[in-house]
Amino acid sequence: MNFPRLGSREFLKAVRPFAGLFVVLLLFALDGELRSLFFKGSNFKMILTQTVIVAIGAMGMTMVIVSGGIDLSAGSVVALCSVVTARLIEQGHGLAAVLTFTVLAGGLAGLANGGIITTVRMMPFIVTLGMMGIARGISKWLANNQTVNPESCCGADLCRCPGFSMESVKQFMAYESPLTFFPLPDGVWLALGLAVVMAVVLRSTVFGRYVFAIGSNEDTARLCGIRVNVNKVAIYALAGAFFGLAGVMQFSRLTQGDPSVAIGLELQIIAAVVIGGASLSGGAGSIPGSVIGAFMMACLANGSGIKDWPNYMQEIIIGVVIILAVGMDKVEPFIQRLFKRQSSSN
Amino acid sequence: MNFPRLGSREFLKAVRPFAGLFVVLLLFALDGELRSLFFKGSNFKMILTQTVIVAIGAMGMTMVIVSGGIDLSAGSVVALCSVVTARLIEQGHGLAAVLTFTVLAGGLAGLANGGIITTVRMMPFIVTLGMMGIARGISKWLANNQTVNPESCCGADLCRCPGFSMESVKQFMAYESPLTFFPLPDGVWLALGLAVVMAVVLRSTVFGRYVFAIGSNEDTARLCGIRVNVNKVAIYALAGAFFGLAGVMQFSRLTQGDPSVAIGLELQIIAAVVIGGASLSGGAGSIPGSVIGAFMMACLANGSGIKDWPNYMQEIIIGVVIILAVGMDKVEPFIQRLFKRQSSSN
Amino acid sequence: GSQSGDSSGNGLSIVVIPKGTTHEFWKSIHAGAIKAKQELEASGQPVKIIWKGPLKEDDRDEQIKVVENFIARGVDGMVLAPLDDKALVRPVETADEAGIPVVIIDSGLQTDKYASFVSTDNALGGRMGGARLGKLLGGKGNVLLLRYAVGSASTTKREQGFLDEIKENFPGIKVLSSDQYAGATRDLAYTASQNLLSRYGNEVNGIFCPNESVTVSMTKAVRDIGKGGGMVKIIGFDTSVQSLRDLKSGDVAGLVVQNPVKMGYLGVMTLVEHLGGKAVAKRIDTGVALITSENMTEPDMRELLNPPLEKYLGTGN
Amino acid sequence: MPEDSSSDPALPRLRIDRVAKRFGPTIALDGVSLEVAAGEVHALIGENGAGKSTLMKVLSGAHRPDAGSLTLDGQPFEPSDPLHARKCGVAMIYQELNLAPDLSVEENILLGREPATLGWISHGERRRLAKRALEEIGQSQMPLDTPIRALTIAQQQLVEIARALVGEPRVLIMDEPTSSLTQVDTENLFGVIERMSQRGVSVIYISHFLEECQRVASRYTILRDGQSVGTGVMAEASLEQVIELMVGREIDEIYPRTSRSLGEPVLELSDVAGLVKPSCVNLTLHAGEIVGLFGLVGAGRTETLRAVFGLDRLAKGSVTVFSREATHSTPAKRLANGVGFLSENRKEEGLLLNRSVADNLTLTRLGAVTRLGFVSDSAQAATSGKWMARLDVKALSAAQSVGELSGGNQQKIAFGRLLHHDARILLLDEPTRGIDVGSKAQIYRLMNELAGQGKALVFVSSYLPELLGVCDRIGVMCRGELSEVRPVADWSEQQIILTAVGQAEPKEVAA
Ligand SMILES: Nc1ncnc2c1ncn2[C@@H]1O[C@H](COP(=O)(O)OP(=O)(O)OP(=O)(O)O)[C@@H](O)[C@H]1O
Ligand SMILES: Nc1ncnc2c1ncn2[C@@H]1O[C@H](COP(=O)(O)OP(=O)(O)OP(=O)(O)O)[C@@H](O)[C@H]1O
Ligand SMILES: [Mg+2]
Ligand SMILES: [Mg+2]
Repeated sequence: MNFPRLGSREFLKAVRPFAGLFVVLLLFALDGELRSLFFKGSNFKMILTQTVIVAIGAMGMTMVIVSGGIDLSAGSVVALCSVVTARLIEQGHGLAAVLTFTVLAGGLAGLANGGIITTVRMMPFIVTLGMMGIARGISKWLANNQTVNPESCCGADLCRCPGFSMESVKQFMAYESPLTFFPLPDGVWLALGLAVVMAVVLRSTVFGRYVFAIGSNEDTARLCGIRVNVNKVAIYALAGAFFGLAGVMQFSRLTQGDPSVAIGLELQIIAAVVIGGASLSGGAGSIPGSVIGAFMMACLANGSGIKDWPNYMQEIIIGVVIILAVGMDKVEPFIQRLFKRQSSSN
Repeated sequence: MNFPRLGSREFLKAVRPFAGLFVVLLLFALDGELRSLFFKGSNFKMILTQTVIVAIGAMGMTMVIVSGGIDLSAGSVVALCSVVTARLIEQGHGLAAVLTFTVLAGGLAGLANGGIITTVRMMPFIVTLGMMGIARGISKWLANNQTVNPESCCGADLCRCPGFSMESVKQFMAYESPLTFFPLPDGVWLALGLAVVMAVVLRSTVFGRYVFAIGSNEDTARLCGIRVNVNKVAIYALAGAFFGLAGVMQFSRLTQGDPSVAIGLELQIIAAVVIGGASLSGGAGSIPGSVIGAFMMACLANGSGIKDWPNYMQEIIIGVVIILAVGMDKVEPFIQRLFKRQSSSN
Repeated sequence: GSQSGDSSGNGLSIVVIPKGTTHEFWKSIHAGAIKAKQELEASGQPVKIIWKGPLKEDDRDEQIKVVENFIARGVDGMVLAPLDDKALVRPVETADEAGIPVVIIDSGLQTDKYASFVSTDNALGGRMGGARLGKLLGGKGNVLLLRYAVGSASTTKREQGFLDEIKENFPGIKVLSSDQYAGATRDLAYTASQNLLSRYGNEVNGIFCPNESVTVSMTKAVRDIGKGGGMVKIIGFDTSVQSLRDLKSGDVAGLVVQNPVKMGYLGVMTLVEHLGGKAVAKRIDTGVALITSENMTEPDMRELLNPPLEKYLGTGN
Repeated sequence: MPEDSSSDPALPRLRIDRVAKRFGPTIALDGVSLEVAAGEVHALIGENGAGKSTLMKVLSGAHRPDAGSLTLDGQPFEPSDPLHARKCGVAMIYQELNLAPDLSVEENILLGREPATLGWISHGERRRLAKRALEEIGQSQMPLDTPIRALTIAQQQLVEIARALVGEPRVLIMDEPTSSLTQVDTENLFGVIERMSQRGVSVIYISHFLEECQRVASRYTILRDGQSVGTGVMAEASLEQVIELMVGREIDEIYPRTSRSLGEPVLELSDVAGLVKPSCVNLTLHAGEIVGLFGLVGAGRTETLRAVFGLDRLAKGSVTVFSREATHSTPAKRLANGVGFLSENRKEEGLLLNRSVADNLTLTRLGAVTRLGFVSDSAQAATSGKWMARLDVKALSAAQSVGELSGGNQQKIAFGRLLHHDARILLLDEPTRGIDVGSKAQIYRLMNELAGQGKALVFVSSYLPELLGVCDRIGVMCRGELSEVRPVADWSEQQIILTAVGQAEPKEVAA
């Protein structure tokens, strides 16, 4: 791989999310109260754990957005899959089966999205807006309008406890020792591993290049022999699978299947992806950027939560930061000129 | 004005939202139980009243979407303005002042959206996503994190009751005689009047055509000498003003200013606009369509509520209808061919 | 947990985490917590009260984040009204592991890793409401139950208590609908009430509402269809400015009220006692009462209805 | 010499003085000076990327110059935006189509200058103005209410021209207005230009068709690398001189032709018909030959190629590729079989404008730059570098976005993709559209070379001289039907045009 030159446009684009994160951390470090409370290993462990769901969702969403689409059903699918996980555990499936089937369920929702988008040729915004309601409805139906608590059936009098995989799933997001940085919960490692894999897939496989091509210009992609429909269906299905995995994590976090969880999560995920440098018109974006975007948002929420600010301050600040983080783009020309002057004076 | 020919593509496009509504009503009429309960004047009056907020919001959103943008802050701005109304009434302003200032407050939020979008050249999705948090935060701050009940200061012991415009504002959404169709609440008349005005504005004024031109091809609009930025700012500000008015209606409906109301309303509004025939890529859409879209969604919610279907059924059905209503587009070519064959055989 | 930086100088720092912040009920809890703080300070025990609800109300995940963030920050203790009786188990257990004791208020939690549980007996409250409605209807007629929100332990207990009471003691009363949920906000509750009434408006005689937002919205919807003023008997739960007005005007036949000020007060007091090393009771009941238009002028009811919020929270902003 | 009453005849209508403009590292204009008199038709000539469009965009207010000054009728002219420029009487037809696809023809023609009172559009007046503008260019039959997206590119181009005529401009800039027009419409346009010039309107005419420039222009200016390198009276200049100034070297032969031998038939179309167009196409293409397709706008050439390539559905007929029947297919399968397609619409369909040159060049055959299952950036850059050098592409690096290149260079990238794919059958739809003479010669040479290697080419063009110069055989399409495909020698120019307008057929039937 060739790395973009220092100060070049590509370099600044790649570095932007990191710069945003850096600015946020710097501001926190300047605040005396936050410095001691925020910059603690145990706190970072919490932030990382809080990032996992959004980050895993953002990996799927990055693909969708890079391909020029959008998936508004992400939050509902996460909720649906948290319920599916709960039901599967209740029925006594093992960890592998629970993971597989939940991810499949998410993938199925994505498959439906992609199928409708490509065969009926409809705007993704609308199809996934519809799916948002459908998945939410199904999750409520599956959960019987309640939260699903698989543990509860695991009384002492039952010989074969049906919820035997509960503990393993709970483990994903469990803090073993809350006051230290290590050990990190399994979910964090899983998310990191997936991020690396997906970054390589999107950057350096033929499929990844096709995703970019489709997002950049669908007609051109078709003309260049890319099977746009097949690829799109794959993209939405894969994204759905990621939302499914995020659903498992959501279950693990709440230790229950909650059909009303993750409302508005899709917007958080989209914000993370866009802060990470993706363009909603398609053709641009990156996995590391999106993950950093998710992490930055979690830092902000954590920081302003710790700092005793009232809720409304927190909402205002996060709103402002979303705008700033993306608007930074426009400051780039100046930075670029700065770099150029330096390098030319050398 | 020239009217589209019967069976032409324009005709089918204009008629589509009505057809959707017709199908929904037909289905309801087929159900024996619903027939008697749903098709009652008093019930329609209720549906109309429930439509008002979404419909007024949809008028603003239609402009934004036709111009190729989107406004995710609609729900938050509605909540903000419901709080502003409450505070203004509390301070003893008259009806005219309450209306003016609330609408201005909404317009200001829109102005901020439009200003950032045009001067920093950012995607509307992101700017308004940020504004969504900001407006929500400000409304909570204004409301001191509570609901604001202006009447409460209007005790018998107070000589000059500060909440004297409360009753007039409440009147907008009040049923005077709950069991008949007429008289309709003032809010319904206001919404209908505004719809007519806005339909004409969008159809037959220079501003209205510029909205379409900008949404259809922004570069072209700029090269043709349309001041794209000025127009865009105007569009978002005007849309904000509509959300402000919707906020007054929201207050009137709850008779309180509630900073946590209208979460997710923006998606309902967008759905109504899109069902009404607008394209999210800009350049297409109409006010009558959007209003019918809003009415159709309210009918659906009301119908499934009456039928005592569980909530999840309702969510699934609305999701499916959103997809179907927009997907109907794809069936059009067939209908069109049908029309053509008939006319050629004549 | 007491090694944290900011608790050294100004005594204990205690965070009080409600389910949300916009309902007036939580304002009273806040007032109770401040009342406790003032009394403790007067007795030479400085306390810092941090009041922090989840950003998005009724979102379990958000409340978990709030709890976690305060574990990371390292407060001395927490008073928590859990949004869910299971989802908040792990955060509370994590707090316990980190040495931060938690007192649960308002709604139960399925663990024993807390210091104490201070709340109303919600099932009893529901039963009281059911009994009152049953008596008002003379043991026959049709009633509606509009549930609050999925998974909220306290309201679910009230709803169950109400249904149990009707089933056991008023066999002549028919429950027309008991599976609709109002949702978390007044607006949602209002729409749900309207839609429910357009179906059952003609046959319903009594309605039970399990919390404040449902009570206010349902009463408004009943008035809309012209059945206010006691034509339909409404029994609500909790108080607010609006529901008291409705009680006075006769639109509402009775309100089951808790004592939120006491709940907030005892929550903080119990926590401080626990932190001081004293043994505290695992379960503390703060009592419920039924208010009707007849007894609402009685002095102790008055105290319940109009808690001196301004005294503790200051006026206005 | 027509006199314009409003201005002093001693003053030039428009004066461009040492204008400079750079885009980041690219110097597009490097001190260009130019004078145009009232009523003069001035040809602006230059290679791709010479800066012609940029200069005109500076004039029309779409770009701000970094240095230099403009003078209009003696007054300093600093257009702040296109609206300002239009108000000052400078109208422009842009090289890339600029229309609002959802608005009607009428609305597009008057976009930005709607007749209105107090913001209310006067529909009748608008219709009148639009009709008049269309009549002026001989297109009174154009439907006024049809949305632009339903028109062909040529019709769209005509709408753009009509738009520029609204409002009596003083200076009219035409940036390659004929790149997708047929001869008939081009002739019409020349009539318009003449009338405008007689009325005292100054016209700046940009085209890569030098004969056109010779026909309409009285004076010319040549741009090279952002500098004006020559100016003079058109009638006194020879084509060779102009080309040499433009390219900076001599071009020995525009249409090279080496002898080549005809091979096996590789592509056979029999009775091919699409859903709308074409209606009947029969063609046999052999290895090592170039078959040209000529026709008027809407004749169905583009549709024929699209259908053969699998982009559009076939209604009937059969397609045989390399002796294997493969009528219904997809672009993916066609590409796999070695069939490549170059779209006439590079902006909308041909290129990934915001992706790099490297991505665009290698997209159809990423396998060649894949190492161990991963796309290798260095292999991609190396391969692209090779093709860029071969095609003489003017770009900063293989990593530059294609959208930042000039039109001609973009076209070369689109062509280069077929070369990288190593397609054996090349379907080329207007491959030289918007390309300068030097590059055209290069592309002709390349086509000749490809045919020499035994590849088969279908060459669709509306520019007859290049078809006659390059092709072995030529077929003419008219209303969806393809005429007999005959060797070039058997056609006369006259015959081809008659066939294209549908007048040759009765004679043939009679004979
Ligand atoms: N918006 C832009 N951003 C960056 N570079 C640009 C931009 N517009 C033009 N250029 C560059 O400026 C140079 C001149 O381009 P211009 O479009 O003026 O050429 P041209 O003479 O019109 O060529 P053609 O005949 O191909 O249309 C080219 O190198 C081009 O890449
Ligand atoms: N399926 C399609 N989708 C989009 N555009 C199309 C499609 N088919 C044809 N076109 C466009 O319509 C225009 C007219 O094409 P057509 O085949 O009728 O004419 P043509 O003979 O190719 O004429 P010319 O090439 O001279 O414009 C072409 O510019 C083509 O790009
Ligand atoms: Mg050009
Ligand atoms: Mg063509």
